Amino acid sequence: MKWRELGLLAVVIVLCVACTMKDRNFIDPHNIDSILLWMPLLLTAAIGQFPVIVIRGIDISIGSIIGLSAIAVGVLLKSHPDLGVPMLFAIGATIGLILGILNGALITYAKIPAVVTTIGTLTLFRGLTYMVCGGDQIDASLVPDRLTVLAHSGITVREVTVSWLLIFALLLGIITALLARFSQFFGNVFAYGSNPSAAYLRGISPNKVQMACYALSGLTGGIAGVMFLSRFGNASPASAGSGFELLVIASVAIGGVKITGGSGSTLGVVLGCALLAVINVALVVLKVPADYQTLVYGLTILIALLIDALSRGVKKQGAAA
Amino acid sequence: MKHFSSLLLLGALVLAGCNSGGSGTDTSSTATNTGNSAPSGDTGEKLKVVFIPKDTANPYFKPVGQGIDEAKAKYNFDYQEQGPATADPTSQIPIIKDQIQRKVDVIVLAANAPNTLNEVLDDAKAKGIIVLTVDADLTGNESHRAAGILPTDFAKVGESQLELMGKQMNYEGEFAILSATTTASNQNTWIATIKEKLKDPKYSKMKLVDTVYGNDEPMKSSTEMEGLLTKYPNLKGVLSPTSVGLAAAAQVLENSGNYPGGPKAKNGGIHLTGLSTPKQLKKYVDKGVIEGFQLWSPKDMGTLAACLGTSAKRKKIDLKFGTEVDGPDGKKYKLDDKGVVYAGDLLTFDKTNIDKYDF
Amino acid sequence: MAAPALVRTENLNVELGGLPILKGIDFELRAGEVHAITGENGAGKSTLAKVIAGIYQPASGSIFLDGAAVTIKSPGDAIAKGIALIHQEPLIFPDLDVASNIFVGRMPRKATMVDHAEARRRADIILKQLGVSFDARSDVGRLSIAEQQMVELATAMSEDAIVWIFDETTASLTPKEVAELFLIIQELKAKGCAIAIVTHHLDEVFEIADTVTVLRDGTKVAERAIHDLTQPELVSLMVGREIEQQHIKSAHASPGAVMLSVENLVGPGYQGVSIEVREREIVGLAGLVGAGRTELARSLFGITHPSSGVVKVDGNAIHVKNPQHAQALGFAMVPEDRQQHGLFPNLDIGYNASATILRANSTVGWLNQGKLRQAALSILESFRTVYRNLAQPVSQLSGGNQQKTVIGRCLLQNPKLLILDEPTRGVDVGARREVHQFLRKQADDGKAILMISSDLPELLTVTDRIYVMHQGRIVGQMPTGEATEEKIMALAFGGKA
Amino acid sequence: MKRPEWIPAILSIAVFALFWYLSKDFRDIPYLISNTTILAETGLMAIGMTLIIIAGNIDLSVGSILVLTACLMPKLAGHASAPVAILIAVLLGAVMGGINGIIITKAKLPSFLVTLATMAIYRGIAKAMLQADSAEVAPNVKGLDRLSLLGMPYPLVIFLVFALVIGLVLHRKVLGRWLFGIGTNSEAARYAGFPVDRATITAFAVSGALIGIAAFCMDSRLGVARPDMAPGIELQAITIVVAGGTAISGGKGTMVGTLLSWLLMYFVTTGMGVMNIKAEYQLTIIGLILIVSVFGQQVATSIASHRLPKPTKLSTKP
Repeated sequence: MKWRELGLLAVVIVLCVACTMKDRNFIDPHNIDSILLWMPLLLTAAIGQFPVIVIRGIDISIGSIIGLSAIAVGVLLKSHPDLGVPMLFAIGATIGLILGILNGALITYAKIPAVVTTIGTLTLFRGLTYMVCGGDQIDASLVPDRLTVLAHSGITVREVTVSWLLIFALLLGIITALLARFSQFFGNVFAYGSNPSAAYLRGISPNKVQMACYALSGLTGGIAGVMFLSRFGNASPASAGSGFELLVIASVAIGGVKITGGSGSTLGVVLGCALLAVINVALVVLKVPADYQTLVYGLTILIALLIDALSRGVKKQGAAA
Repeated sequence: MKHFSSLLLLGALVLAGCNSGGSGTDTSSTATNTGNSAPSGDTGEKLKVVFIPKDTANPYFKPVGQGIDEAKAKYNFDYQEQGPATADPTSQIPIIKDQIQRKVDVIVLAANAPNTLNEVLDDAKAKGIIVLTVDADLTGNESHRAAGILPTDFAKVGESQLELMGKQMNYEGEFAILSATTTASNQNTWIATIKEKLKDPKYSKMKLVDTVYGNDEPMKSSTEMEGLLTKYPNLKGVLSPTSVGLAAAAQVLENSGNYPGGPKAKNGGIHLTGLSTPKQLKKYVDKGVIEGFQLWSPKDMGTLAACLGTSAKRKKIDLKFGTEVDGPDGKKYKLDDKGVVYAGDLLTFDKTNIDKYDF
Repeated sequence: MAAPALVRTENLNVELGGLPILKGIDFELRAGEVHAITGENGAGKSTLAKVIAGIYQPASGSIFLDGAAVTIKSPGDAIAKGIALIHQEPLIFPDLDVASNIFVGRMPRKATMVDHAEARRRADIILKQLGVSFDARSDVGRLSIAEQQMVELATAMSEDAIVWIFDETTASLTPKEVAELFLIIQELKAKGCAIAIVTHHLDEVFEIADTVTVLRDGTKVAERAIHDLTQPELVSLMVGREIEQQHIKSAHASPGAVMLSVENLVGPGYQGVSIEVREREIVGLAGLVGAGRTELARSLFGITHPSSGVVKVDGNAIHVKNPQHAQALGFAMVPEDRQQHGLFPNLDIGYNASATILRANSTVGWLNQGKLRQAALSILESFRTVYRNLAQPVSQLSGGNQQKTVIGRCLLQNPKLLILDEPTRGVDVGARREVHQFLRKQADDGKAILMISSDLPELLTVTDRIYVMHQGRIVGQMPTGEATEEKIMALAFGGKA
Repeated sequence: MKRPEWIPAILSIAVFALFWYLSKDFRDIPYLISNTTILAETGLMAIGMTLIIIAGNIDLSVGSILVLTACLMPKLAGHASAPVAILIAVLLGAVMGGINGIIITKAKLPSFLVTLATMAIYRGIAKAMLQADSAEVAPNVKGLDRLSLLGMPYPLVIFLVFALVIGLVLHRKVLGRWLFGIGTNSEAARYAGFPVDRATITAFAVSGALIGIAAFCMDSRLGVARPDMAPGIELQAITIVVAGGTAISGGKGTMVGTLLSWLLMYFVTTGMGVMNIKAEYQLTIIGLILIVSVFGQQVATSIASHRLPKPTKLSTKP
C-alpha cells in the first residue's frame, strides 16, 4: 500500500468515525449493509474505467452502457424468462463488450478523441436503450428472484451481509489487481499510459491497448447493468445508469488514478468507491435535509480533492528538502 | 463492420420516423382556419391532438396516451405523443413551441413544473390552441391553460393514502414518507394533507417520523428507504406516493425480509403502500411485500382530455371555470372555480383485483 | 573491414508526408564495427536510423538483415529482429520502476504470470555490468537524464540486440558520462555487435567510430574509413564548405557595468551562489548535469524562488516574483528542455517566434498582427531559419530551426540579460556557429548573456568568462582566455583547478 | 479547405436543406429566426466554454452556474431595472466561474474534478436556498425573448454580438493568444512569461459572465427560476464546442467553428422538433452528429496537412 491509498483509507476511516460519533446508527448493521450495497455497481464499472483512465482516456458513455445492458437483458427476460443467472450476466457482459468495442473502434481507428466519442455514444446508447424497449420500463415482475436475491443474500457476518453482488465486484477487483501486477497486458497498459510514444517504440501496439481497455470498460459496464436489475428489481430506459458516468469517473479519480495517465491502483479504486458510498449513505442516515444534500456532497468531494492536493504539496516539499 | 451496419440500420429507422412524421404533418393544415365557422360535429375537419408527458420513459403516462389514442376515431383527430427525454422544468418548452409551429389544435400536457411554462402556453393560447393539463396542474398559474384535468380529486388522495396506511398498520405506530423530489408539487400537496389529517383522533396513535426524498431515482430512492429502515427500528409503515419510490422501496423491503409475513418480519413487519401502476408492482403484491396501494385510472383521464379538448376546439363546449360540461360517457363533469375537473375515483389495488388491470 | 554486413540497405527511399527525406541510400553496417552516420540537421541521419528500427517504412528500396531481404514492420518487429535504437531523448516510462522499464512489453514470466522478482534479478545483473548507481527498484521518473539513458541501454542489452543504433545519444550527457558510454560501445563492438552512431559531434566521430557515412540533404555524400579523414575534411563533407572553430572575440576591449549580481543565493538545488554578469559580456556556467545550474537559472527567471541571498539588477536588490516580472526586468530565458518548456508544438511558427512580445505589440490588449508578423519574419530571417511559412506548425521544423525560433523569440524582447540553458543542444554544426556569432553580436550591442552549457568547446568558443558549478555551489571562475577543458572538468568533478 | 470548420458549415446546410424538404413547418424563416431564443442561451455558454477548452481545461459546472445565477439574480435584483439586473447576473456568474479558475490554478487540481465538485456545490446552493420554492422574476425584466432588434429576437442578437466580441478577443487579443499557448503547453507558456494562472482564471470568469447573461435571458424568458432547471445543459454546451472543431485537448479551435456548430445543432433540434421525432431518436441523432462532425474535421485536417512533412511526429503507417 502506498501513500496515496493510506491517505484515502484514513479519510474513509475518519469520515466513518465522525459519522458514528454524530449518530450511532451509522454502525448499525442495516446501515453497513446499505453502504456495502451502494458499492458493487459502481465498483464494477469503476474497475473497467480504471485502465481507461490509466491510458489517458475516458469513458463517459459508461452510464448509458449500464442502462442499455440492463434494459436489453430485461427485454430478453420478457421472451426468455427462464434464462439462468450466469447466462444473464454473460449476455449483459457481451452487450457491454460490443458497445465498448464500438467506443474503442471510434477512438482507435477513427481517431476521434475519447471525450468526444464517449460524450457522443453517451447519448447514442441512451437513445438505443429507448429503442430496444420501445420506451417501456422493465417491470419488477420480469426480473426473476434468482437475480434479485444476489443483492440481499451473501456471506453474513454478525448481521452484516456482504452481498453476492459485492463479492462478485470485489472478486473482479481482486482479479484486476492480480492482472495489474502479474499480466503482460496490464504492464503494457501502464507503460502506454506513462508514455504512449515510447510504448509504441518498444513494440507495444497502441491500437490493441486502447481497444482492449475500452472493450473492458464496456464489459464491466454490461455486468454492472445486470447488477442494476439485480439490485433495483426494475429498470426504466430513462433512469437506468443515468448519471453513473460522473460517479464512476469521480470514484476512479478520487481513488488516486492519475487523470493524466500512467499510474493508479485497484485498491485505490475500491477505496474511492467506498468513500463515495460512505458519503452518500451518510447524507441519508445523518438526516441531512434533502435540500442540502447536493451541496454537502459537492463540498465533501471538493474538500477531499483539496486535502489530496495539499498532501501532494507537502510530499513534494518533503522530497525537495 | 457489424457495428457500422447496425448504425446504418439505425439511420434508416430514423429516416423512416422522419417520413411518417412528415406525412402526418401534411394531411391537415387548414383545420384552424375553417374549424370554427361551422359546427360540423366530429365528422368535420380532423383535428391534431398532441400529448406531452413529463418524459418519454415514465410508464405512468403510457395509459394516459392510450386513453387519448383510443378516442381518436370518436372525436376525429390525429394523435401524436411527444415527450422530452428528461422530466425537468424547462425541457417541455421547446416541444410546446414545436407544436405551436406544427399548428396543432389541442395540447394535452403533463407539466413538469407549475410555473415555467406560462409564457410559451400563452403563445399557444394566442394561436387558438386548447391547452389542457393532465395529472399535474399549473397550481397558481391556472389562467395559462384552458382547463386542468386531474385523474381524481387530489384533495382526497392524501386522505385516502393515509387511511390505507392506517388500515394496514392498525392505526398505530411510526411511519415515514418516501416522496419524489422536494419540488414535486402533487406529492407536496398530498403530504401536506396527510400532516393535516393526522391531527384527526382516528390517527392519534400514528406518528409520521420522517419525510425523505428519493428524487425519483432508483439508487437514491433505495438508499433513502434503507436509511429509513436503519434510522427507525420501530418503523411500522412506509408510504411512497410516487411510482419510482414505491418500486424501489418494495425491492428494498423484499430484500430485508421485514414485511408482514416476510422471513425476517419484526413486530409484524413494515407495511408499505403508496401510489403506482398495478403492472409495476404486481410481483410484490403477489409475494405479500405490499398488501395494497392506490392509483386512479390514468386512461380515463386521457379519454376525458381528448373529449374536452376537441369539443372545446370545435366550440361545442365552453371551458368556462365553474360550469358543467359533457364528458365522453355522457356524464356531466364540473369545472371548479380554477377550471379543474376530476376524471374519476381513486382505485385501490390488492391481491384480489390486481390481475384485472393492465396498466 | 571484411566482416559481413549485418544490416544493408539498397537504394533506400523514404518519404514523409509526400516529401522525399532519404534518396537512394546504400548503407552497410558490419559486425564488430562502429559506424558513424553524420551530417547537418535535416540531412536525414535520424530518418535512416528510424527506418532501420522500423519506425518509418521506406517508400522503395530494400533492407537486408544478415544477407536476407526483410521488411521491418514496426518498432516491435525491429526489436524482435535484434535491432535496438537508443533515442536522443531517453524513452522512458516515468511512472514505472527500472525493471519494468527495461522489460516493458516482455516481462519474464513464470506460468504465464509476470515474474517481477526475476525481472529485477535480471535487471540488476545488467545494471551491474553498466556500473550504474541505481537499482532495478528505482523510480525512473526520479533518475537524471543520463541515468535514464542508461536504463535505455540496459533495455537494449536485455533484448540481446546485435544491431545497436545510437541516435544523438550523447546530446544530454556530460563528458564523463559520454566516456562511460563509449566504454560500453567498445565492449559491444568487442562482442561482435554492429553499432551505428548518429551524431553531429565530430570529436565523437573521431574518438569512437571506425567508419563514417556522411549524409547531406537526404543523399549519401561519402563513406570513409575514419583514418582516411581529417576533421576539417569531414566538416566540409557535411556542410559542403569550411567552418572555422575559433574563439569569437568581443568587439569591445572590456565589458560594461555589472548588470546582474547574485550574492550568496540559496534556493532549491543550489547554495551560496555569487556571480556577476556585465553588459557586453557572455558568461558561461559550466558543470555536470545536476550541478544546480539549471536550478539557478530557473530561480533567476522567477520560476522557483530562492530562500535567501540577494539578486541585484543594475545595483538594485530585487525579488523576481515570476517570469512576467523577470521579463519586465529585462530578462529573457531560453529553457533547457525545448520540447517541454520551450515550444508550443502544434501552434504555428509565427506564434512561437512572437510569443514573448505579444503585450509589447498590442494596444489595450488588441494585437498589432502586422507588427508581430514583421517581427517574427525579421528575427527568423536574421537567424537564417529554414521554414516554409509562418502558418506552419513549429513541430514540423528540425531541432535546430526549432531552437532558433525559441532563441529568436527571446531576442525579440530586446532583453538586457539573456539566460540560455544548453542553447545548442541538438543543433548541428553550421547552425551552432550561426547561433554563437549571433550571441556575440547581441553582447556587443550591450546585452548581458549568461549561458549554461555542457558542451565545453562551445563555452570556450563563445564566452568571455566561465563559472564552474559543482553540487550546487560555484567552485571556480576564470576568464575564458585562461580556461582549458581540463581545468573546467577538474573543477566540475569537485577537484581543484 | 485548410479550415476544418467547413465540415459543420456543410453539415448545417445539408441538415437545413433536408428539413426544408421534409417539413413544411420548418419552411418558415420568421419562425426559424424567432425560435432561436432558447438555444441562444446555450450558445452563450458555448462561447465561454470555447475559451476554457482552448486553454486546455473544461468546466462541467456551467449548468449549475447558470441555475444558481438564475435563482439568485431575482432575489438580489428585486425590482431593479434591467441593466442593474444584468449587471448582477454577470457579476454572479463571473464570480462563480472565477472561483472555479482559482481553485484549479492555485490548488493545481484537474479542472475536470474541480468542476465536477462545484457542479454539485453551485446547484446544491440553489437547492438549499430555494428548496421547493421558485424565484419570481420582476415583471420589468420579463419578456426579453419577445423583443426584437433588426428582426431578430434579443437573445439571438446578444449571442451573436458576444460570439463576435469574444471571437475577436480569442483571435485578435493578447489574452486569446495566451489561451492558445496555455492550452498547447502550459509549461512553455510559463517560460514565455504568460500569466498562466491569471489568464486561466480570466477564461473561467469570462465564461461565468457569459453564463450570467444566459441566466438573465433565461429568467427573462421563463419569468421564474427554479433550482431543478436545465439539467445536462453543460453537456449540450460542450457538444456544441467540440463539434465545432475545438480540440478537447486544448490549443486548437475557433469561434467560427463554435458558431457554425451552434447553427448545426439549432437546425437539427428545430427540424427534429417540428417533425415530432421521438426524444430517444433525437438523442441518438445528436450523438451521431457529434461523432460525424468531429470525425469529418479530423479527416479534413489530415488530408489538408498530408502535403506537409511531419518529421517530428511518429506515424504508425507509412
